[in-house]
Amino acid sequence: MSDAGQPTLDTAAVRADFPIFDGPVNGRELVYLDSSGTSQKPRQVLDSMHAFYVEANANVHRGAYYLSDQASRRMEGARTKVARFIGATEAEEVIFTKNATEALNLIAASWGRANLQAGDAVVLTVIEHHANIVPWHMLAAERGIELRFIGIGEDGHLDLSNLDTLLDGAKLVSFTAMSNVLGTLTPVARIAEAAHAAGALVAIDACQYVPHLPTRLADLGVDFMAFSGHKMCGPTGVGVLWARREILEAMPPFLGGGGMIANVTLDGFTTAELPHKFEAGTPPIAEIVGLGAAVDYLDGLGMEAVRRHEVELTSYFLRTIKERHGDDVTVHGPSEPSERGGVFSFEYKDVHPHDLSQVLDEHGVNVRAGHHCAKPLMKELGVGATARASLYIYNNESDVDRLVEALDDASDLFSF
Amino acid sequence: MSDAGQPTLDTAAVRADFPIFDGPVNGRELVYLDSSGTSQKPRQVLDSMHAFYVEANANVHRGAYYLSDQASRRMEGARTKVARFIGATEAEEVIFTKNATEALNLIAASWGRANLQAGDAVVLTVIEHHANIVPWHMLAAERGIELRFIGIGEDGHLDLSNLDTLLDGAKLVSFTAMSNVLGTLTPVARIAEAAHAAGALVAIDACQYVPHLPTRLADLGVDFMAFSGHKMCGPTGVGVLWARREILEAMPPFLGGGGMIANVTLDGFTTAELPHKFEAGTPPIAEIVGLGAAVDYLDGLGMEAVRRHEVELTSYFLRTIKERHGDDVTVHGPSEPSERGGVFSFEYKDVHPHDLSQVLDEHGVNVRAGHHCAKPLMKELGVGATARASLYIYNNESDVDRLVEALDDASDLFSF
Amino acid sequence: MAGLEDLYKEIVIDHYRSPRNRGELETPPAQHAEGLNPLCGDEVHVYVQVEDEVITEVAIGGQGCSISQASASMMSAAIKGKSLAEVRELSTAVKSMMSIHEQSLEDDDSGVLPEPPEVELGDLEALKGVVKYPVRIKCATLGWNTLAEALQS
Amino acid sequence: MAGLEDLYKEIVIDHYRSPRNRGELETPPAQHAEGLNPLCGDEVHVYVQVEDEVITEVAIGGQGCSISQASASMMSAAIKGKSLAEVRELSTAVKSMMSIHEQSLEDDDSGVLPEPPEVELGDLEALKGVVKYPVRIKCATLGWNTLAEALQS
Ligand SMILES: Cc1ncc(COP(=O)(O)O)c(C=O)c1O
Ligand SMILES: Cc1ncc(COP(=O)(O)O)c(C=O)c1O
Repeated sequence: MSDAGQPTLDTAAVRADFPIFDGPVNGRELVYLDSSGTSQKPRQVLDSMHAFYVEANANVHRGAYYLSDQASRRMEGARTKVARFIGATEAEEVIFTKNATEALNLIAASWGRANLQAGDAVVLTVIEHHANIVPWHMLAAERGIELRFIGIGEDGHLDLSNLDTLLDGAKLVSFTAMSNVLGTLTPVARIAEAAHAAGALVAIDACQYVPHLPTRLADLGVDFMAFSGHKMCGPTGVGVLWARREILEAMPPFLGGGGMIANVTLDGFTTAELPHKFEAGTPPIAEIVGLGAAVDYLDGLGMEAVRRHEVELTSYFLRTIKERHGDDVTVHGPSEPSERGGVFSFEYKDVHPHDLSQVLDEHGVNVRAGHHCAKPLMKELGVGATARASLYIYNNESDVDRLVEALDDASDLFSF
Repeated sequence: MSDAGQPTLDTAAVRADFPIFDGPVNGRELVYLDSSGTSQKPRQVLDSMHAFYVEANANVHRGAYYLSDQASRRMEGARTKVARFIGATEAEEVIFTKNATEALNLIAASWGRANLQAGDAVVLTVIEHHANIVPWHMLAAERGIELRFIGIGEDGHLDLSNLDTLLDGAKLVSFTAMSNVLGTLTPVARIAEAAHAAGALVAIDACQYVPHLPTRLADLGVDFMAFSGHKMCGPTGVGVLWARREILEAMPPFLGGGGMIANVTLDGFTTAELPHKFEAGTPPIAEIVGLGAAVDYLDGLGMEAVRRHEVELTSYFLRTIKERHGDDVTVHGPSEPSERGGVFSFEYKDVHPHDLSQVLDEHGVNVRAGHHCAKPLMKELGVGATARASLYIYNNESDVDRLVEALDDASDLFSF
Repeated sequence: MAGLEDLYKEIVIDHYRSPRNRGELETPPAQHAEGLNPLCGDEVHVYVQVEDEVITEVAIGGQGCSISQASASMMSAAIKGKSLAEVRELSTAVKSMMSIHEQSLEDDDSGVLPEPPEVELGDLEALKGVVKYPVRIKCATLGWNTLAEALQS
Repeated sequence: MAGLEDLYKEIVIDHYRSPRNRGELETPPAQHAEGLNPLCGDEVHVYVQVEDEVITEVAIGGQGCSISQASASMMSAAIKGKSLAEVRELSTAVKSMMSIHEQSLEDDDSGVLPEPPEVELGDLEALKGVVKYPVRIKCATLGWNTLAEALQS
């Protein structure tokens, strides 16, 4: 299946690393097609957290004793791994949050409150996840900033025809690097360049990007990036905000408490150095350690190989579903596999997505149905909900086949 | 050791549940005396999270398929357990955060911004953890609210002599239910009653209370309560905000994103019902499940028995250290075991706490040295730092003996 | 469709394919509410006209999955011409069929369930299978919750 | 004290017990900085007087653990009378002894460490044992970092 002799993934070996595939789930062989929602976790990640709890569990940064030192080292070691994984030049630019949503809220609340006045414009897109819309609505309600939206054009791509107008006078452009509904890979570097030329900073929501493509910050050219650990083989409870040092240093803190201070008196406080300034309270220590192990795991596979695997499986998916179901099925998003990730929102006849998901579940095929936290995009697409199948490193052609076959059942039940 | 025939803990059985005590740590038998920093974790908690990841891992609340339903049930089941554990009347009043620090910030940022104007007073105490000071400093800087501090009186207790004056015109009293430095149990119900009579709401930082004493919200009579999972046998990455329904319903949301909305358009959004309104983004699902298992574990021991165990061990600690070291040692906080928890900040001759902790570590005795995120209190006590030993369910008399003996070594090295 | 017969009973599919009382009523005199399930996007609009404590007219709008739309259709057929007291009993019976009991945290888990009212459920009985699919319970009760709102409005 | 001899060498304890150059200098002409380790509360105040690129006077204040205070004391003895260039070399040598190399993320882990400058460390050599206790490295370098700040001020 690999092209030009480039190595792709040995999915059988990968699956063997994921205990959830060991046995039946609810009596059925599991076809997990909701990795955009959250990924499954390899043994290596679960083991790293278990090892942390039984060998090194203590609170970090504040203890002189062995366990506390071990805890701090494992946590800071993970920070360095994550920094390398995304091509950051400094580990201190990696801020751990509880999820990507907190990271995006941090940008809006801390950078936004310090830098945006009534009338200032922030540019988003209509394909954003609620996590990159609602924090800006909240700031808009508080501050009277103006939100502008890049629209959707041909074949599931963004419509950049009026980009210059939208950027005129904008202070920030914040957008997704890959749509969690359409799979669209957006032209990050191109938008970043235009935004910078117009004097705006650039933030990307990389929740669906970092887990699936090699990420080199230098090539993306952005100022902020947010993503979640749980979508990239890591545990729940940890996310990442990356931003350039100068920006982070100039920003006021977000949450206040232990660990983020240099000094506290009854009259006020001063903040600690990066990254601690933005990490108030006990961090998700074990989860950060787990994310470090996830990054090691993905590095072991090679992100180039991960991407190649997903492009190949995307081609297979698009081809197979069309061959079997023709015009009964509509897949949203770009038709060209190289321009998208393996996330497929699709409609099947007029079966409601919720019913579709239920019927597929009966076959062990797990797909999500709903608005995927992108209600403005649903409205844009003229639907209330879609069914969504999404691929990751452990999926193979057989998973796609099982989905495609199971659709017939929905047809029997509901088509009329 | 138990009084009046009441059952206390079988610490040998308890220790057997905690894998970290299975073998030597750094070549030494572990005497873990930093449970106020974070607690160790029993097998039952680690197993519950492992089981979640290998049997039920999926994102919650948004999937119709089996795994997602399982994930949602385990998470919501944990919410019910936590609600019962603290005596809440409704599970929906339990909001999961990333730690207690986020919970306290949520109160300040969401309730505070909506309810406090320039000149309004918030009453804190000088013994607070930074997590219950810095968020209020931040709000004070933004809003011009006035912060007032209850001082410290006799024997490590709060000085309530001028409480009425402090409460006059106050909108909120926010204070710790148990000091993480002095061990002091504060008179929560009494302060809450006075505050309510003065028209103020009441928040408690229960980080050191909920893990150690039976918690009945009805008896405490407070309006908000914050605590962390990792200090009560639960994992890192999860904390709790509890507040009365009417208050939560009237509060604006804190973080914006997926899960906390009823609807989102390009023009605005509406919020979801409780508890989701305050839980933006993918929650710390596995961690919430782990916290549920922690609550089951503590319930199994019985919180009355936990408290009795700690009072007994506190008596033993205070007696033994005095017998051996006399006036060479000063233990801060209440002298009466029933008025305090098992947290002992102490000074030993003029050995610096940092050196003390290092010497004790050489004996496998883990105590924390520093300001314990309570710099205003350090100033109040006239010290730069203290060494702190803290007890939990797995500690026994032998742990206290080991600490007390190891102090001699510090004496040999440093006294002059 | 091995396994799903309990959920997608013939009569349910029939109500989904041919929804009863589809439409709108003029408000006033009718009362109206729109129910939304934010998790899956199901929408049910309920219009009811009440005269002398009796539901004389009912119309249903909205869009969503088979269960939400069929349940609303079945409800509309069941409540038309019924007194408000009868409708309340029916609603309680349907919810208890789906094992929704307003349980409080003080109840112990093994507690005996409250006895459901003795009511003739008719077609509605077909929704019994939803209990086995807990994520769908919200779909099945959306119509009934929206009706309660419409009656309060 | 089995195990801690490497950390608490006799000469270190001596500097802790009898700190050298304890006091303050008038600013100006002296330059001054206060270093704080927020994690453990250690404080070191450094006063230096520089004439013709030579440190002619030095005084140390502050409070904290044995390592932070002894290290600052040893530093004060070592830098007095030295040229700024010599002091810079000394500082680099001390930090490299504690295996602090300004390593960038691009370096690979197995990379060869940069060669430390060839400098006579004298008493300072006694702090070598700190490497084995990584949490104490910040204590040992606090004085040197504060000195750098004082010189910049
Ligand atoms: C009294 C008290 N309040 C707040 C906190 C902060 O808790 P966390 O770091 O888990 O947010 C702690 C523990 O560090 C504490 O002991
Ligand atoms: C594109 C995108 N942005 C943001 C999020 C929010 O991530 P989290 O829920 O982990 O905060 C998600 C996933 O749910 C996503 O797919």
